[in-house]
Amino acid sequence: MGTSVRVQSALFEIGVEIDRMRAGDARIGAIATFIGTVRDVNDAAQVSALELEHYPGMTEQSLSDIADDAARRWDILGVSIVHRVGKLLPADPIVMVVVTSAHRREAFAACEFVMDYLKTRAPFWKKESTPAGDRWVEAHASDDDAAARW
Amino acid sequence: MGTSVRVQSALFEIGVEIDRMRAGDARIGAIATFIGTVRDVNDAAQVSALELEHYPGMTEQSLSDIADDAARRWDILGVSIVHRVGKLLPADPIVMVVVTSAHRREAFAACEFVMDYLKTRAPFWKKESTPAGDRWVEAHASDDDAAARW
Amino acid sequence: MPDPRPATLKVVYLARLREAFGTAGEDWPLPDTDAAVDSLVDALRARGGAWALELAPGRAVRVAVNHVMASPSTIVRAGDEVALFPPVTGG
Amino acid sequence: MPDPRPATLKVVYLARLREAFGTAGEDWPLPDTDAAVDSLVDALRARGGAWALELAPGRAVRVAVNHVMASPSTIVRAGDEVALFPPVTGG
Repeated sequence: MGTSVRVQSALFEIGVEIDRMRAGDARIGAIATFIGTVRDVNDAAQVSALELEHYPGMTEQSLSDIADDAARRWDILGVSIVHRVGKLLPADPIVMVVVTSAHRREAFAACEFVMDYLKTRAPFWKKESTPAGDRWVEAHASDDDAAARW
Repeated sequence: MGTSVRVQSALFEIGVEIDRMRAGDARIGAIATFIGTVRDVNDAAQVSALELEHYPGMTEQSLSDIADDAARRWDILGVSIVHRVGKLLPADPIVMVVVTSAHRREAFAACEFVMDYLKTRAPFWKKESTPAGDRWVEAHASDDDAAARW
Repeated sequence: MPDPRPATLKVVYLARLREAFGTAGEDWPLPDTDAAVDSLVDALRARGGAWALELAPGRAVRVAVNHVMASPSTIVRAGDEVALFPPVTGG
Repeated sequence: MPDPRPATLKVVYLARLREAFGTAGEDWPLPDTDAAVDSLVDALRARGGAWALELAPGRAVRVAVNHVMASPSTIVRAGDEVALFPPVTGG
């Protein structure tokens, strides 16, 4: 089981991240991937930019714990999480999760689990620039409900 | 809603396929992707190669119908399906599904739905090369069960 | 005026069936009346050999008429394309 | 022999709390006995102003001790890093 987590301000290359997890491993039959991107509308306001803050040290540890947790719960071959911080613009990628496994059911479940846990447990905070000024994004109860499913 | 389906023998570029669906659309907040790859073991035998056959005309129509069905069932922005045919080797990508939407729940569900339906309804057949000779892959009841969930 | 063209179906065999029958398809003369999918399959099975084996009752065979999945009672008409194939295994 | 170093916590403020308090953190002197997270939060709230507002009962504030999520009853000790932050909104 290979797990890998990274927090970075640089753009990641989607194809490169997936190929790195595949690495010619012919035990892999299924690769589930999620990419989160910046929307230009949130909670009824236009969003022109996003500033992502994290808590260095704890954030990386939290992502590692979530990846390890996924690997314990499902029969998977690898998990990678890349999350960006700093200033982002609409349509920019924020986060990417890649899960490899022999079969698709486990890959899908583990990938969705990682996103649900990341949304409610990993220390990241978003500040949006809107026409009415900058505002911190509020947490959503629907994300807590999603994480509570697992 | 953009749907796109392709059946081809050529390798597809994973990053290019995803970028084509993103296309700078800032309504997109979530991109769920599935890639199926050739495993070197299936039903307890070593697999050295795979030959994928399809039914030209019906296969493309079937994939289009599945993509349209996903778009009716979930609030999503786009679906693309690329499926390869011809001779493939272990670790080669076979199929790729990309679903874009505003939110992750819909993207994950629609992507998994497309794969479950594709596995049981799209006219493709796999023939494996094993040490004991070539054999046609048998359909799995677990795939029928998966498709029946939706 | 009756249609002068012969009343035939285009029958297509795919994957394991194509290999077992040694052909990718054939033209099949239709009886005067409309026929159903099951009567076509019965007639093919009656050829014996690989046909009897692959189309034996209990073997999973799927049928599509004009690229749409069909049931045993689906009616086939002159000019239709009828495909017989095993359960699909793509993805 | 008693430890000559002062018994302090490193307190860290993140995101909205960092902005509201106008600082990313501070050293916090510990009382002689071990203290719990809730007594630290009570003491910070007693400063009034932005502290009273942001840490008012009912405001959702999360606390981590040494990078692990903590509860109000978690004990903090000299040298610990205690972080206060709003519910997370990443991904």
